[in-house]
Amino acid sequence: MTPPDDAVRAVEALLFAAAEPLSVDSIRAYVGGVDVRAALAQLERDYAGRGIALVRRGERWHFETAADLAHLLRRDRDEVRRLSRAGIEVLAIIAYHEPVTRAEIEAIRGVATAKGTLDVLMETGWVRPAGRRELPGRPLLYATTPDFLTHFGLSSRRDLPGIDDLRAAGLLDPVDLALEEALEVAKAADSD
Amino acid sequence: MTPPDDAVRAVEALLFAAAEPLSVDSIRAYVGGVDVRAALAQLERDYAGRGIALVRRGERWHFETAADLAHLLRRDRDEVRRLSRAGIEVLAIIAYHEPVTRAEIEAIRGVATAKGTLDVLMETGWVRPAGRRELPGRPLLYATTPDFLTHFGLSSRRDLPGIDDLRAAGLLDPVDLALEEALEVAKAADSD
Amino acid sequence: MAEPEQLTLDLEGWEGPLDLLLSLARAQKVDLRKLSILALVEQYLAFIRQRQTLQLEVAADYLVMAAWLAYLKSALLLPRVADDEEPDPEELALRLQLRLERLAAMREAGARLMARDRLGRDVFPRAAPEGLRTIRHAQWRAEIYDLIAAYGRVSARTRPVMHVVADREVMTLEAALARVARLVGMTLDWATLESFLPDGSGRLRKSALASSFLAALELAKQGRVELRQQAPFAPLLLRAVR
Repeated sequence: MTPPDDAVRAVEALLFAAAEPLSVDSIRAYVGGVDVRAALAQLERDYAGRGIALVRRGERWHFETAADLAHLLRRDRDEVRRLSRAGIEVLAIIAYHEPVTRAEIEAIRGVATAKGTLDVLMETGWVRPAGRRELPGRPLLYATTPDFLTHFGLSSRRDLPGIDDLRAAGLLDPVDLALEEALEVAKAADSD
Repeated sequence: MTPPDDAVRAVEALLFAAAEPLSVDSIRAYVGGVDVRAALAQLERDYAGRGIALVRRGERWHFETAADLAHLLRRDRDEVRRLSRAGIEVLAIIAYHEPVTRAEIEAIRGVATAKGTLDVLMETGWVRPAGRRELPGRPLLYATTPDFLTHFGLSSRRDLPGIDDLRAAGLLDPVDLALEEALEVAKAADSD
Repeated sequence: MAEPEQLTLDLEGWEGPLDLLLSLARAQKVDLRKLSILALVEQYLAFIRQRQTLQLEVAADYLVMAAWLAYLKSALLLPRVADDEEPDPEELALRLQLRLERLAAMREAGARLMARDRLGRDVFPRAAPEGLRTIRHAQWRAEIYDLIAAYGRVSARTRPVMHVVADREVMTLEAALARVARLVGMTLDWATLESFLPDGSGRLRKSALASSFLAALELAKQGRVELRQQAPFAPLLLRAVR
């Protein structure tokens, strides 16, 4: 940059530190008897093509970031996030039962499902709305997306292990426990 | 000004728009694969002698108005917190000795330091707890923050006024150490 | 000697005895390294004595310092006795001097720090920066195991009743009632109960036989069928009532 004179430097500093655009009069009130307009003109030339621009809005002047660089002022950051327990349960129910309404999901889970849970699943891109059930109130249906299959490495929903597979893998153990308990109770009642 | 290249413009716009000083790493996170240090060096040259200056405070960079224009811009309302005499003294002791325990601060001042003094310093954001000294009782250590450097216009702690002279004169050493040295010197002089 | 105007100062004006000593030392207007500790001690003691004769309250730590300085003064004035028990008075004086130098150094450093061009007072950042934004993109992750384990968990919680029922082949009483009532009207002659049963495996047949027997009794009670059996365990015959 050309070394600026005192008037240019003063106006430059003032506009930089100002909380809002300043009129020529208010600039003059700070910097005293200098040619404010000449200083502004010089600054406009100095900053032409730089990352900062001197701009005039109505009768007021201020510095702002060059318009073509606005995209730099934001940074995108990827964050790995994991689904909550409720989220993964609802996703599993949709995958196994699709298309399925929220009421049906709740009936299967045995727990009320927060709206937010379905919103999060739609945000993941793994669940999509899939029409409406022809019932009173026409409830929305949910189904999985192709992204769902891709993410979980499935070629189709039929690849999901069935109930028998789950049982064989011990994933239904809690049921067996419940059943055994029931039998124990029945036996005890018999022996009375 | 010399028309700047894209990297310089990007770093310029970013520092201009940032609400606080930025480290080289965080600048890079926004502007991507450019030579940030070279751009900063170029900007420092571009702005030399202007009404705005690019300054380094610790590891962080920001633009501020030129110091010699303070008389035009100075605001002495309550924007800058006024520290008590004790507060100033404790801040100086922490800055020149850090990290330092409260007992060490009190040894220099010869008086117990009110809890409020350290609280106020921490509230200003200029002082922070900095771990514990491995001594009986594991006393808390205090040190200055990057905001301290920013506020007082220091590039690093090595810029603290007179710190080199104080260190050379042994005035940053504890009294016990200084006493031993003084006695050694006296003994050596005697034996001459 | 203490200057008269200092006597009017309140003790509260000092940050403790060391601060007062430093103020008195400054009044000697010499480099702290060339300070006369003896003169300083005398000034301090005179100051404290003055306060006491004015019957003003003097804080305990000032009095403790006064006592220590009185001891130091006498030690400095009296001829040295070679005695390892007693600390060397010169060393005590030196220590006091070192402490004063350090406090003075920090006080001066603090003043220089405060006098710097300070951000927000002398130099200014942009008052209204556009600000930088970080847009966070969530990358959702879940494993297939999590998915099927979740389904197992849900099933475990809610499915037991369903799967017990599905596993057993039964004919309910309602079904038997309907079936028997329908079939019995299609023939005029006596027919065995077994001829009303659906085709099927052993388990279903047993269930159907039991249900159909109960259905036959129910229909007889309603007066819609007649029952006949020649002998115990003989085939049970039924016929619609005309």
